[in-house]
Amino acid sequence: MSVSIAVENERPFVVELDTFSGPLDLLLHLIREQEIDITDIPIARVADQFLEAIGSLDLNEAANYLEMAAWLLRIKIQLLLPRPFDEDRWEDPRAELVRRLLEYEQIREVASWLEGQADLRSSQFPRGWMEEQPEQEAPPIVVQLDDILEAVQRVLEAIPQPVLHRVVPRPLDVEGATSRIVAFLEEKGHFELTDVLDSEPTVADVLSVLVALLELARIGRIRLSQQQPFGKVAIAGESTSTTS
Amino acid sequence: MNRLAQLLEAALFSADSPVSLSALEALDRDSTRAEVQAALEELREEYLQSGHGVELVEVADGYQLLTRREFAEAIAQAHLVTRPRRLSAAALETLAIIAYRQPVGRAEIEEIRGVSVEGVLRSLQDRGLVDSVGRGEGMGRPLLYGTTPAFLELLGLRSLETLPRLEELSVALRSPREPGEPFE
Amino acid sequence: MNRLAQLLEAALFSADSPVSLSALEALDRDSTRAEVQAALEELREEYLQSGHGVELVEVADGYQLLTRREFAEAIAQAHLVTRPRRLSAAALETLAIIAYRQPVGRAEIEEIRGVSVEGVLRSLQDRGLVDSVGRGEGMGRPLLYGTTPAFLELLGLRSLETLPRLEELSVALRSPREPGEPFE
Repeated sequence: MSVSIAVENERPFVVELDTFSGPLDLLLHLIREQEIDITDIPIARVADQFLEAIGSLDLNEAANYLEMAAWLLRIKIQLLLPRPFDEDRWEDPRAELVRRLLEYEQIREVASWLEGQADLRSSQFPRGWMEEQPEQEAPPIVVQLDDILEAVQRVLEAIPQPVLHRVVPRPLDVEGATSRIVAFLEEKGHFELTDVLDSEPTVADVLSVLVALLELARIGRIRLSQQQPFGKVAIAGESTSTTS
Repeated sequence: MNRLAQLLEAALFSADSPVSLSALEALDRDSTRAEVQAALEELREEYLQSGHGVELVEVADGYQLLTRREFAEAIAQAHLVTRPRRLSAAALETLAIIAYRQPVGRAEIEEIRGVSVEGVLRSLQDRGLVDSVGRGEGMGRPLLYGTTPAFLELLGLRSLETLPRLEELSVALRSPREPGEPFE
Repeated sequence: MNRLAQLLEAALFSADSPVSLSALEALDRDSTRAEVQAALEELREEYLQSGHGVELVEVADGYQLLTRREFAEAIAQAHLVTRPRRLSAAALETLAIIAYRQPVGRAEIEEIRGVSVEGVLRSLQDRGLVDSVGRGEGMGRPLLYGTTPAFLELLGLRSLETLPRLEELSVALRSPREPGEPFE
């Protein structure tokens, strides 16, 4: 998501909101982009730009940013109040903001150093094969769903064209699979995974159906169950279910 | 050692299962099979000549670096292996194919991945993530593989909260060919 | 190589994470620490002199054999190994704060980053890069977090002391909050 920020007498610049890790990151970007002296931030201008930038965020995403927006506006108002005659006793309402920004900027510098180290290290691999060790239990294995899904993507990318030597109609996409499942649901109430698939499904077909099922299950339309390992996956409309 | 021998050593060291000769050849497109075999020989010689704690071993499904037997006891007593293991790309891809196409035979997995999967398949079986679930039709009635309950458990597939959202998956679902493109 | 160097090589080969000097010493009761260190030096030299695909690296308060950088691309392309997923900016910033202020509570991390860090903290814990190391004073006795050896290993750092010192950074700033200064 990108927002174009208007700047007086200059070309507007574009802010890619997704690339920021939080309100301090965004604020720092606005300041550095315009080469503003961090010890003398023109709060009114920066506050407006900040609000403009987050205007396009939905409320959920904006939650972290709203607090900062409120703070900026508070400082803006404090700066409009008359200062005491004795300038020495005047406390700059921006001081705490500057401290937070510098502290954050320092953390970001460390973060980028860490990233560089991690990149360097990731080009060196440790031993892969672990020999069976007597008198010792094998260490547990970690697999995450993401890992499998990434692997699926690599497999799909690696499949030479044309794919497997089969005559298959156009592959089923997720929308197609979803409507097929919904149609089945309306017709039958409950059925099995294999009912939804053709007799010789492609990888893409199976994936589409699987994703459609998972998504429907996630939003509560259906319930999936498997009685035993390798057993058939039973699909039921959620309204018909009695157990969870 | 020459550069190819070094590359082979690094590859054999980091792979989590035996590596077939054809997979080793694929590491460097400029090298012929004969050169790869010569480099393997050089690596074997180097371990012998310089007196190393490891050796190059040829097993049924390829080549492997193993620690020499005489050190096994001392090492086992030191309990050096402790940490959860991650699976290699090859293992994950094989697992993914089995997960989505089970029951599936080795030939079909190899057709999709384009490489021999014997070693990877055995190591997935050793780890209890896949198992043979029957025999297929056709020539030789090949063994068919499926995932095990341990696999589901590892992925936490029973809990719906951990499911990926649709948009995260959509990349993986990009159709391998253009829609409507005719098949041979 | 002498027998101790061979034993150390075999042990480092068999370990899945860096091995501390004391664990290496325990492999052979007849060898002194100085002898173990000399043998490690011999091993390092041997890898350099003969030209190997792996090297001996000091990391996370221990020793580890790793493949040389120049072979990473070929090995990753052959799908023998997956490179670890890169960390997000949010994860890196959170790690940076924990690394420098440990033990540190969630509230303080959130104050510095200006966002909620619950999710990112959990995923760093899942990856084993940080862990709770105790409870703080004050309301609700909040959990405090610190980095783990896996953090050092991920970054290839020998110890926490090898992190850049704050005064070396280009952004000048007073030192972290004085002890006793109140939280806001």
